[in-house]
Amino acid sequence: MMDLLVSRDYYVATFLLLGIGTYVMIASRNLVKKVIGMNIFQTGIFLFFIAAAYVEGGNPPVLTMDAPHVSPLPHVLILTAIVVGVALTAVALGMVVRIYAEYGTLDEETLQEVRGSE
Amino acid sequence: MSESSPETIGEVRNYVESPIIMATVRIVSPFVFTFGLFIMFHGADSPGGGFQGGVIVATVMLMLGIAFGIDPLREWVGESALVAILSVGVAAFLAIGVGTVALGGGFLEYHVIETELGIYHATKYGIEAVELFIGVIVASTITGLFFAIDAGKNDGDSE
Amino acid sequence: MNVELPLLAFVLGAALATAVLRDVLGAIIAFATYSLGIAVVWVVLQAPDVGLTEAAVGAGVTTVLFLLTIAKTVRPSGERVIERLDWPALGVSVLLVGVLLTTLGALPEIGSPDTAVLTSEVTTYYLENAYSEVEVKNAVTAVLAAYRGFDTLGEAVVVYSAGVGLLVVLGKEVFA
Amino acid sequence: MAVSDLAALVVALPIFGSLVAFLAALVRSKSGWPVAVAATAAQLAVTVTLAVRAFGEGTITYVVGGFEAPYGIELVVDGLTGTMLVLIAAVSLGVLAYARRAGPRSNPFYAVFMLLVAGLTGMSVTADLFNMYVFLEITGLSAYALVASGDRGRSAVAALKYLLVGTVGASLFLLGVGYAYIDTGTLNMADLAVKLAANGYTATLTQTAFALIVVGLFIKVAVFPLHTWQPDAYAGAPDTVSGLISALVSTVAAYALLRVVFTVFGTAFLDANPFAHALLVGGAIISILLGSLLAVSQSEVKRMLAYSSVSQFGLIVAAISIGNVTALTGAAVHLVGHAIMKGGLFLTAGLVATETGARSVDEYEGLVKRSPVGAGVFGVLAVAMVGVPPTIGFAGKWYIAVGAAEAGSWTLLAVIVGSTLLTLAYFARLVERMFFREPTADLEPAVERADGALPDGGDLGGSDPGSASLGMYAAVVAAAVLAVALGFAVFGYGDVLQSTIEALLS
Repeated sequence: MMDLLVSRDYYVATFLLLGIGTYVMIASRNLVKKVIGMNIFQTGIFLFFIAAAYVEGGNPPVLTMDAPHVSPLPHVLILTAIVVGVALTAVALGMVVRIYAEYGTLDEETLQEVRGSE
Repeated sequence: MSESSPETIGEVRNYVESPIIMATVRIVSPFVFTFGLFIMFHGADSPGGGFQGGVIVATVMLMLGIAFGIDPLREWVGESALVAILSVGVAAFLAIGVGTVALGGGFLEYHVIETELGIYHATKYGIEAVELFIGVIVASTITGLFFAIDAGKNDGDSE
Repeated sequence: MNVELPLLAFVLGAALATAVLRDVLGAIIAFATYSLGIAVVWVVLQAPDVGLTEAAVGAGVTTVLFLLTIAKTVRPSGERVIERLDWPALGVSVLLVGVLLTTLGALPEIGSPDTAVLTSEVTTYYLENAYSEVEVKNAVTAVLAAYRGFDTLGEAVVVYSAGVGLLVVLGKEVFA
Repeated sequence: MAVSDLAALVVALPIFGSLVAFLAALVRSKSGWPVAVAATAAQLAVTVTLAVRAFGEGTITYVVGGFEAPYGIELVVDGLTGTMLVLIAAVSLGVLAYARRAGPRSNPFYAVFMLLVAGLTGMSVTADLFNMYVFLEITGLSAYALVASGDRGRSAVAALKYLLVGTVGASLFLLGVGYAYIDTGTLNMADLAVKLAANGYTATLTQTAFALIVVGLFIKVAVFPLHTWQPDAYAGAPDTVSGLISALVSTVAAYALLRVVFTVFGTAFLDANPFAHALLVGGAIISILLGSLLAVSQSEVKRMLAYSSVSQFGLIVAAISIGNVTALTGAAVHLVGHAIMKGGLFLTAGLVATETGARSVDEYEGLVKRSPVGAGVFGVLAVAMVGVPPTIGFAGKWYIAVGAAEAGSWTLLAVIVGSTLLTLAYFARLVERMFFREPTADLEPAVERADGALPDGGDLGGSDPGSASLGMYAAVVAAAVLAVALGFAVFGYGDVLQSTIEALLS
């Protein structure tokens, strides 16, 4: 059991990060914190891919370095995914700024009360 | 078209003028800018690339914004210029793809540039061009994101 | 690899801090710390390209965007430092982690050279042909700009759509 | 240039249109509309060319960059893809006709509009799982921004919720792709199918990949109980945007589900894993029943239409779970039919609100007197949605029901037939009010610029409030005509689609 956890520690960390991200997204009443939670959730998945590319004693996939190389493909995928993540964060924060301009609060429960009287 | 004015009504000013920060930024930014360009072009043979380089270039803009205030910086850059730079960056990337089709190859098939136009190492140049365009797209977008979020929501009075 | 367990503990601790800190500025700082930790993880896992990006984006751009946002809005001042525990949310996340952990045994050991990812023809093809076919020595760049150039076009469009999308959200025509 | 190059150019074209619309703001404000129309018209021509070719000469496969299949990104255009491509371009053109007057009008709005077209098109043509994720996110980002283009705070709140939930969906999809990748080392769909089969269908990694991808796409399709973002987003968006995204976004996500389930995993996987089959059947039945029940209980027309979509996509998932030629033909027909009917209904709801200010079910009383065209079109589309022959709504349900009978899925058959009655329940309520009651409430037309239909600071472009343009009428009437006319064309379509579906199932 312990062996399983240690030999796959990055995967365990992935799952825990997904759990923490989910928790922050659901439990936080503040909208900015929800967006932070979304970021943690996504980085959890990045870890999953990058860990899968790793080989013990390997070098980065630069061909001037000695073999063995880690797999380049997951790195490429995650570079794209990181970009997607920052794009989503920017748009989400734009929405947060607008919600604040409209309602004067970023607290989920206060927001519901304000909107209830709309 | 919107017009930005430094005295936007009801906006909180966070900017505090500091000679030390201004001097530091003045000295540091050319170096960081060069480093950004270096990273942008250096992706072919070692870690780095357009995206990372573009972010670093955008950081220069951010430092300037912190040191000299975002509103003067925005006027210096020109908000329309960012729109133009961003669009041209994406269009140039598309143009490579469409260009290789026009030369009789497939979409983004750099190889045909070599066979059709006789430019050696066309694939490598194609990749470097793509990295440069990504850098341009990223740097202009991120600068624009800073400007837009800093300006906040338009109240419709600038139309 | 003696660094990996303490490093992971550090990263998870920073992530937990964003969850429990009630102060939003505190949570943002914890998140920036978390991003730096993750960037180190990428370097440890021999992914310097990703590490460089994470450091520039996660700890840099994202953090600044968060800070700009709270400067534009409010920073809720609470009497409490720590968030109250939300039991239903905890239940959902524990369930998610629990379900995912059941797949752990089926996942290959990390770093083992005979996983499907490392032995697949796709990985070996890239490593063997990147230089001869596309003339760049960094295989990541080769895959990014050549073999999966269409993804990268999509990535550029994602950045562009963030820019235009934000303008639509804020009701502007240019970045002002 | 070969015709096959169009498979890549069909994605590039709307991106280019988006750039031009964005740049045009520098020359003249609010000049995006004509650019978007020109780009979408060109897109329609290209997609029709591709579809004709795919139906006539068979599937087009294309690898971007001139590489070979599992190393480069492969694009595939078969009959089903062709159908989706034409549908996306045609619906976008119709919505643009409506948007001329209804707005929003800013250039970035049209730039994002075209990006949505590009994202949906990319999701349809790609044959690579990670590439599908990229286009899924382009689609998502543009849809979130479009929902937030409404002027009121409600739009922004709905959009943020949509963004958070949608991102979780896309991320679960990505995690599923990760499991499939760790299992096989490849991302190409056809290559994955071969390697997953070789690993055996009951491997834990394969099962996890399936579950995560399906649940991720369920969120995007808005299958109950993962639909929570959808009613808020559809009701909170400007009318133009509700029409566009209700017609296309979930539709293409459902197409992606169909594509991944059959191209990557295949019927043999579903046969070997009762849990996978149960996931699809369960999602379908719960969506059909609870979506309808929630639709009946809504007081706002746009929310009612939104819950109706939850129920209708339940039917599509049901067809996927049945997985025979007849049912999948039904899925394709119903995807097209639902897009036209539901997009038309949302646009009609917007038209009615512009003319009369009516937005709630009660305010629709006696609508036929105040907005005869609105009431008439709404009536026709509602009848089509219920599934009265000879409309396309009937054809889709008929194929799916026959497919269920062929497969001996009697429970599903009962639910599908029952869904017709449930659909009748929520539409009859409205139709009865529109045609057989006297108007009670006095409403001012479009008084409060409801739902940000005019987010450009109240500039109405010289027209008086409360008037709908010719383009708005044309768009909704065209939807009603198509909903009936396609009902006649559908059986011929079913025949030409057969070879595609058989190839998909083999």
